[in-house]
Amino acid sequence: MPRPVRVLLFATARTAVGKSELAWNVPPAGIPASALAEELARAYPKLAPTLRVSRLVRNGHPIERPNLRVRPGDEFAIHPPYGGG
Amino acid sequence: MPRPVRVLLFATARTAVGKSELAWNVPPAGIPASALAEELARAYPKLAPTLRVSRLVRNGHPIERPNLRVRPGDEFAIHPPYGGG
Amino acid sequence: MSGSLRLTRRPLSFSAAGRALLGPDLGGVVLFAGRVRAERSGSGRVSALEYEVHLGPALAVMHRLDREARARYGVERTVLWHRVGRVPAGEISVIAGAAAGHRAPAFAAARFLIDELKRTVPIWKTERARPARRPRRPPRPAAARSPD
Amino acid sequence: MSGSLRLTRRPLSFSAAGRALLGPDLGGVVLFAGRVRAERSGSGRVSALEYEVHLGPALAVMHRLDREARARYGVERTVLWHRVGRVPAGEISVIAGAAAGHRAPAFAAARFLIDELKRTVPIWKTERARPARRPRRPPRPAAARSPD
Repeated sequence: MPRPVRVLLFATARTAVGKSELAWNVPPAGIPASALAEELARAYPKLAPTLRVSRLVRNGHPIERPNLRVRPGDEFAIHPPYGGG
Repeated sequence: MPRPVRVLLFATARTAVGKSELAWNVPPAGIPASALAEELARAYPKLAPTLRVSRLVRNGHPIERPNLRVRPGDEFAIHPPYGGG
Repeated sequence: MSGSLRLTRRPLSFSAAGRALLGPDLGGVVLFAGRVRAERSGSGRVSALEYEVHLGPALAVMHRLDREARARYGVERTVLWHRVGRVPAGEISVIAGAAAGHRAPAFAAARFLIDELKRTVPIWKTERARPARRPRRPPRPAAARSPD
Repeated sequence: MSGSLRLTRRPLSFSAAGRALLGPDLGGVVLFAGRVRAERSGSGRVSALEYEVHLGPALAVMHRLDREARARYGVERTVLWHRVGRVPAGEISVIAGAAAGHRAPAFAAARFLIDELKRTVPIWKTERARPARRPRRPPRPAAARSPD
């Protein structure tokens, strides 16, 4: 049985979804990061505007290529523009 | 009876003279600041090199014109280059 | 290791940062602190900011910034501390500091650290206006303190 | 009056300077501190510096610098504190700080204050090597604390 992707949601992404974390099922071979983002935007339409300005992060590393595959058990984070300080 | 000028000596000027303050007699009409500095350099030869790089200050104000008169009762300070911080 | 990195729920203080920057040859110390401002916002005065952080990536970027600041500016000690969770108005949310033999590199490194922290470290803030209208749980920012 | 000026024999601290720079809209605070370095000198390690000051002119210049920093950079609060007399190695001899809504003016004002203090304020230092060889009286720098 496939493990889900752990999706972490921060700031406006968290507000749009209404929670800070989701478990998201993906095929055993994984799916491209851009496809996962599209699935999330369809499931949570309010997330779409935030996704357009966010960085995507897999297992702690920023995703540079949109076709990078996200696999079961990965951590997938949505980083809206940073606001520390 | 004329009051002396109070001469304040700091840092290398203090070391050259061996004390931090002098009472120096001047005529009742005062003398130019440059002349007072020369008198002090004659009396304390070790003071001469410091005087060449120092600012002269009368009653708390930097002396801009060397012929400014220093009068009995004035405070006359020798300010070697500053070294705060 | 001469860089002190912290992501913590506890209050930050100038004096602790000053102590972290002590060293026999370190004559110049610069500390920048960001404090939560009691600004006017839609719903009244801001009474607090709530900071979230993505802990692992945040510490990784902070480590990189720290190494870069020391390599670029030749500063010997640095601090880069950020508070997470709720920070009341008037309290310190971030401290970036550096110590060197002289002041120029300390100023440059502290400025670099705070500018780059704001730009590249995954931390976010949300305004909290005065009385919290509903008693909501804070968004569980993972907090940690790295080894100094 | 939002500038705090001090010439004092008492120890200086980051935390006191931080408190002097508090204000509801002051989100950016920069503190520069100069610490006495335990440098190698002719007669061994420096164990202390002895600071002399010409009190009246020093306070007058510090007041001018403070006004100028606030006018130039728009900072709301400043501190300019210098210790006088003997300051042991490792302790703070000077603090220059500024607070503003944002960080850029606070950095600029703190840098201006320390640069100009070193250049224009009548304060001098003398090195004291480890054991004072003869028990000499310090040169009586008049010390004062201006009204904050």
